[in-house]
Amino acid sequence: MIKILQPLGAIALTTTFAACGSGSDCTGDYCGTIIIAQGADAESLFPPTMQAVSSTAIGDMIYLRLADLSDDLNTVGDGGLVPQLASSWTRLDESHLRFTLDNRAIWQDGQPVTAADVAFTYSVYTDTIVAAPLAANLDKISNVVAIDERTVEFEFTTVYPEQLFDAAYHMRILPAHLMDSIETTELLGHELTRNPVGTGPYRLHQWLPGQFIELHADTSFFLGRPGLRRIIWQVTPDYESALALVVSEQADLIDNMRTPRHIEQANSAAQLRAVEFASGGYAYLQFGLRDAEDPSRPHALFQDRTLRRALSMAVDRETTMRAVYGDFSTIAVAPVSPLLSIWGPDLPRIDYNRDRAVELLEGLGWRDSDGDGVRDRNGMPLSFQLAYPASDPNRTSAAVIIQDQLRQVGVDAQLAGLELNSLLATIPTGKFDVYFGFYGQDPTPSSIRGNWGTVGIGGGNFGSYSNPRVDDLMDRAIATFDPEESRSLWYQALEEMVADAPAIFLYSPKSVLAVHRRFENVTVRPDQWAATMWTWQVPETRMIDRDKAGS
Amino acid sequence: MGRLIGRKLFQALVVMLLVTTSTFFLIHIAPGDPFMPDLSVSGVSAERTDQIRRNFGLDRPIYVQYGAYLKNVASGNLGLSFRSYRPVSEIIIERLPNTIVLTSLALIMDFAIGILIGTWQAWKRGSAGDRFLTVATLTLHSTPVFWFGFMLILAFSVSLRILPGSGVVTIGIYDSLTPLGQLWDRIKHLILPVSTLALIGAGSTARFQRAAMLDTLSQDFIKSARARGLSECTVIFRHALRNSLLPTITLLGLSLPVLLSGSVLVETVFSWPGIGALTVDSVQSRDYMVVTAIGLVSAVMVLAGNLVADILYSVADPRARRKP
Amino acid sequence: MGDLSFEVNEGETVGIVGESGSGKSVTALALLNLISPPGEIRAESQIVFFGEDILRADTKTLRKIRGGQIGIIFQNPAASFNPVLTIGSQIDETLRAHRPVSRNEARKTSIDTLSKVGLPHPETVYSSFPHSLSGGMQQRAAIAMAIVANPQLLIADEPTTALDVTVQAQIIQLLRDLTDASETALIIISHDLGVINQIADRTIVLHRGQLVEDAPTRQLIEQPHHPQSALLVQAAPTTAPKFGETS
Amino acid sequence: MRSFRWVPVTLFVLFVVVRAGRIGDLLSTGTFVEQTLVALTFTLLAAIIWLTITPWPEVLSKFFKPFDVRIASLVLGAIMILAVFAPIASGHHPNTQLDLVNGQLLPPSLAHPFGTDFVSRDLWSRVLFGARVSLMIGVLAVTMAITIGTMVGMAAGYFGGWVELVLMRLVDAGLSIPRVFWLLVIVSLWGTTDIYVLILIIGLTGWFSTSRLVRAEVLRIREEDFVVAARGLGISEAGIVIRQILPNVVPPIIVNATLGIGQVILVEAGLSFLGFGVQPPWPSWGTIIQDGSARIIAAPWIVTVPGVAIALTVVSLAILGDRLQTTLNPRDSAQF
Repeated sequence: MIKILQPLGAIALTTTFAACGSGSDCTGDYCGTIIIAQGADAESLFPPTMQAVSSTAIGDMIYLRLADLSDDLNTVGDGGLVPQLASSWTRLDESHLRFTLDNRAIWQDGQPVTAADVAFTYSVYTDTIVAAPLAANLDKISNVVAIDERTVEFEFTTVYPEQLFDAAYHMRILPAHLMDSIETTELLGHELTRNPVGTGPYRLHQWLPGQFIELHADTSFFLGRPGLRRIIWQVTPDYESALALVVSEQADLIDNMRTPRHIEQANSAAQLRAVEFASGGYAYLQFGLRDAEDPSRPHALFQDRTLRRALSMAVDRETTMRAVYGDFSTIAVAPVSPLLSIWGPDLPRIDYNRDRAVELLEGLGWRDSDGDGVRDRNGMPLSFQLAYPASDPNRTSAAVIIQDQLRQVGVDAQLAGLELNSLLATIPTGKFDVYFGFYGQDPTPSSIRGNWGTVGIGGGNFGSYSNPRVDDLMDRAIATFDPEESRSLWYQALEEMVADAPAIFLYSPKSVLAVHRRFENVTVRPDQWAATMWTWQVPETRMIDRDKAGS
Repeated sequence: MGRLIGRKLFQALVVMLLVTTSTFFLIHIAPGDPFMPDLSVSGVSAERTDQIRRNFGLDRPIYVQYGAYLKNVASGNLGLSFRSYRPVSEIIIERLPNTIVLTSLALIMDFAIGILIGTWQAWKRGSAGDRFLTVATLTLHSTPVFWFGFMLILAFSVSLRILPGSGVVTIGIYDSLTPLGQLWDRIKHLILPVSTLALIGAGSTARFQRAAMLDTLSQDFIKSARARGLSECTVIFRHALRNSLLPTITLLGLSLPVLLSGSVLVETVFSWPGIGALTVDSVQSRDYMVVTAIGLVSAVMVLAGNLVADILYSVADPRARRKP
Repeated sequence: MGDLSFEVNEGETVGIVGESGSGKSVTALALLNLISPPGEIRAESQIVFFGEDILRADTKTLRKIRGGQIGIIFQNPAASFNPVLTIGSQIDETLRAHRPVSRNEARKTSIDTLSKVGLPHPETVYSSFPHSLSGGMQQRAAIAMAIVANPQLLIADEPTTALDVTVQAQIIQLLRDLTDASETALIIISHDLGVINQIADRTIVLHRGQLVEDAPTRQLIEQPHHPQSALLVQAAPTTAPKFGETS
Repeated sequence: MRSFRWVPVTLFVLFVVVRAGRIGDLLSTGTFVEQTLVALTFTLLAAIIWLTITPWPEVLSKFFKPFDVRIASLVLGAIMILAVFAPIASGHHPNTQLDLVNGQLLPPSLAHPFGTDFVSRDLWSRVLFGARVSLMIGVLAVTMAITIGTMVGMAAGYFGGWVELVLMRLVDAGLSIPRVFWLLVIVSLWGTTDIYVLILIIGLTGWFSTSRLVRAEVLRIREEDFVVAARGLGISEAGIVIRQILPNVVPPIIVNATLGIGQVILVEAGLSFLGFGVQPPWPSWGTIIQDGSARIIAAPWIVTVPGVAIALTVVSLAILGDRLQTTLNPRDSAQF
């Protein structure tokens, strides 16, 4: 018996030590490894179709824009942005901008970044088959021309103050030399969408779907050496397990902490600190104005403006918000987050008023004639599906609460909790009744146009809301150079839009992320918290196992 | 034996054809057009939509599509995913090893534990231990597998913090471990999901084995073996156990679909990136090309398992070898 | 089952006869302490074998006696063998359980024994599975297994009932030859006095679990004392040749 | 001794008298199926009362003799009664959000025996109403599965030939794909949230093994002497099926059904857990586990309680099924 046990003991010992020791240790200040715990996998790493924060944060590490926002988030004029792929830009006239590419910028396969790449990127973003959600923001660009190897010229159809922002910010530049020859329909599923070749500070090292995405730093990145050696997004089944990973130090960062309970849990772990930043988004219940089965027909219920208004009045945002977020949010009365310049307490709104909601419903002929608690009209019950991401505990809670509030006025909202990735696959096709969305806004009001204007249909305007007067007001607001006039036009547009109730606008939660204390130089940009993560660092003295691990 | 396998293979083929057919038509007769990615709202022109429909062969009559589908499947082409536009076979192959590792380890543990407990119970029939185990195995057999997984996570990952409750490897340090360390890391991640599946399964296996063993122990050749003065050990293990395993081998084939059903839930609970979790994902995002393929793959796995069980049976029982 | 008391001497062949349900088989099993629950043997009972009380023997002694000193042949030849093991391996294990022999020696002895019980091609039989043999061959193999360890006592529980008439005679002849050639005592159990008559020196008649008569076979057949014995004598086929007289 | 049996009856009658008004409510509201369930349970209660006031037939007292069978019946009876009287016993409506700001995720206390969930609903009430939903789905789906399975099995066993071949290969196909897979596909395709469709689908995917069992029984019974004799007497095949074979397959079917209810409860829980079963806000044991799974660290009791309820119910059903097997079919009692 003893003879058998000895080799076993040896194996056990080796295994134990093997688990602690590691092959080659990393030393120096650029070793840091950050593990980000996240409830969903990236859907694709193809920049034009990336939507979820899970994808864009990763995509922005790999792909660069021509220029990026600076910390003050100014989008107006030609001076607010900081160079990325473009080292400088000059204005030729009111409708022409010329960019000069940084001659140090190269693709991760060694090829130089050229003006042709930029022109190609524009053609992909505006291709209707690609159906890029941001395409609406590019509709005032009429042409992109490569002048020479390193110079590219943008031509605009109208004169407006955010030309530079639109030209430089929305598109992540794609490698024309690799993608040019690929049929557009195949591009969406191409190998390059999973093994991207970019220009950014990080390159994809490994992506195991459903498990993790690991990025490694490009030490020769032309804008400076990235501070972290590895960035790993770990996919967890739900928020709770993501939080558990961070609390138990198996992961380093979790974003989206919005409820007092989460923050309390994070604070209970000594190694974590919470970083609070302004919210760049708002939650809303979007009505699908097209039929969920056949999008060529209008929606049987929600084509009715008064019904939408009635439902808006039936939802008690204040209570919902307090129940879910405690003090960590503000009411969003219109599709405007506190980050935008036009945000203010006097934004147009539909107030909570249950009695008035009931009155409106009665007036429309919705009565509970069969005594089952649900209003009906001509034999059709006032019933619809409410799709929400089941992986988000906050929206789940809110959905259940709102369902109950609607039930109290005789409206039957059937909850459909979907996994985030499948939600992203179905919602953009317009196949839904009501969608519980959360939109992280660009820091400019013009993004409202892409989500609620007619130009956004097929892109970011999932519900197909369309009102020519609102479109016109928004266009004028974007075109004017006078800030006061712009603001007033926006208010007029919003007033009209909110009265139409294309959605029930709910609230803007504050954003908090918890991050391990060993990271230094932690800066967070509200529009995209991960935008400056490549400059974070772990000093050698504070490194833990996973910083040292590996090559 | 060759004929037996041939006949079983033929039966398996028929069953697979039926499975493919039923999933294909089930999905095609469903309301809406589940196979069609919806392009009409994306501002795509009607001609373009038609062209894409043609590319996917969706404009032809359903029986033509069915024929084409069968031909593709037979040649190993499972189509493109409508969600990621990648080849379905690629997506499945990426996930399959995880499920195979999980389920086969669970199967082995399930039967090892089940047979051990069942045999012991039959041997000590009527003892306090037997009575306790009868209740225990029945309880396991009646416990929802995903709930049991949660209880294990609560106990070992949340409270005791000794075993990981999700994933396949420790992300961040796995790559830098020695090969042995990597193995240990993988084992640590396997313990909870495998135990969940295996213990729930072992509940029924033990019950079955106990009955089979009692049945065997009441047979004459056991009396004969005792009358020949063989030791109790020889009687139980050489004579009774071996014979009682025959019906349990049949159970092996039958328990595979149950195990795969369980793995759908267990993979979801432990975020184990296998076929089961993929099923839930694909069904949720209505990626029916992937769903159909998973149906086919599970059927192949189950039928292969049945074939293995049949072969094992004929190895274990000399009487079965002669039968056509 | 009532009270029962009898003895068997070395080298003697004793027949136990009785109608169905009279307790013959139970007696056979009781002799090896193989009664399975819920049946039990009354506490004050004694079964003494060469001075050892089988009912009170410890497991080790009991195991030594079973198969080593007392061999048993069952009614249904198939029941003696485990269907999934070869004949040879089962005979080997019986021998090896009682004699310190090597694997090869065991094999040799087993094949010898198989040929001793009159099986043609003993090597083939050795490596066959039970189901591939005919009933008669199975019973011969079962006898081989029972005698392989040279027991002093052989119990044959209805060894011929499940067999064809022609095979029955051969098996009885085999048992006779075997007991004649050695000092082995034999208890043969049957419902058929004709069978007993062919082989037993002495016969015990059981009726409803009671011993009703114990007499030399000749005497029993010619002058049965108990009415039950008389009934059995009448029922026995008179045409059967009486081997005891002709040999 | 017999006088003691009056105690529960008296208590029950008193209970009915006191709560008469609310029971009236209970019977008038609710869906058709809920009313059916209530009616069924009342019948069962009446049967139990009748059995307590009359001397127990020997068969029954023998049936209930083993200790575990008594416990199982007691547990199951208690769960059924609580389910039927959930509106009275619960104290809260299962979907009422009691205090959204201060009442979320409260641990078990006197006011809330099982605590509250993430939108401050009383978990005790939800588990009771969940019992209704889970049991109802179990009973109805199994009834359906058993009916289809018996018909298919009888047809296969009776007609033989190609009918049998086709039906049995179909059954093979059904059994060779994990049931959860079928359920997920069908539920998602028809995008249903309706509980009756759910019952229908669970029933439609649950008959395969029953039909196998019934076919085997039919084949066995067909060869039995009394059937051969009946055939010899010139009784028509249809007559043989109805009068000779059908009554003989009933006992294994009853056993199958008892065990099947437990399995359906497990299947429903799994499906609801994956989000494809009973839809919120209605509670089933599976949906409560799903709700709790997202808050397993903060409020582990939410996951724990319904799981225990499921296990208790299914164990009790299994014990009763085993017992039925032994009583109805002593021949096969060694199996399972």
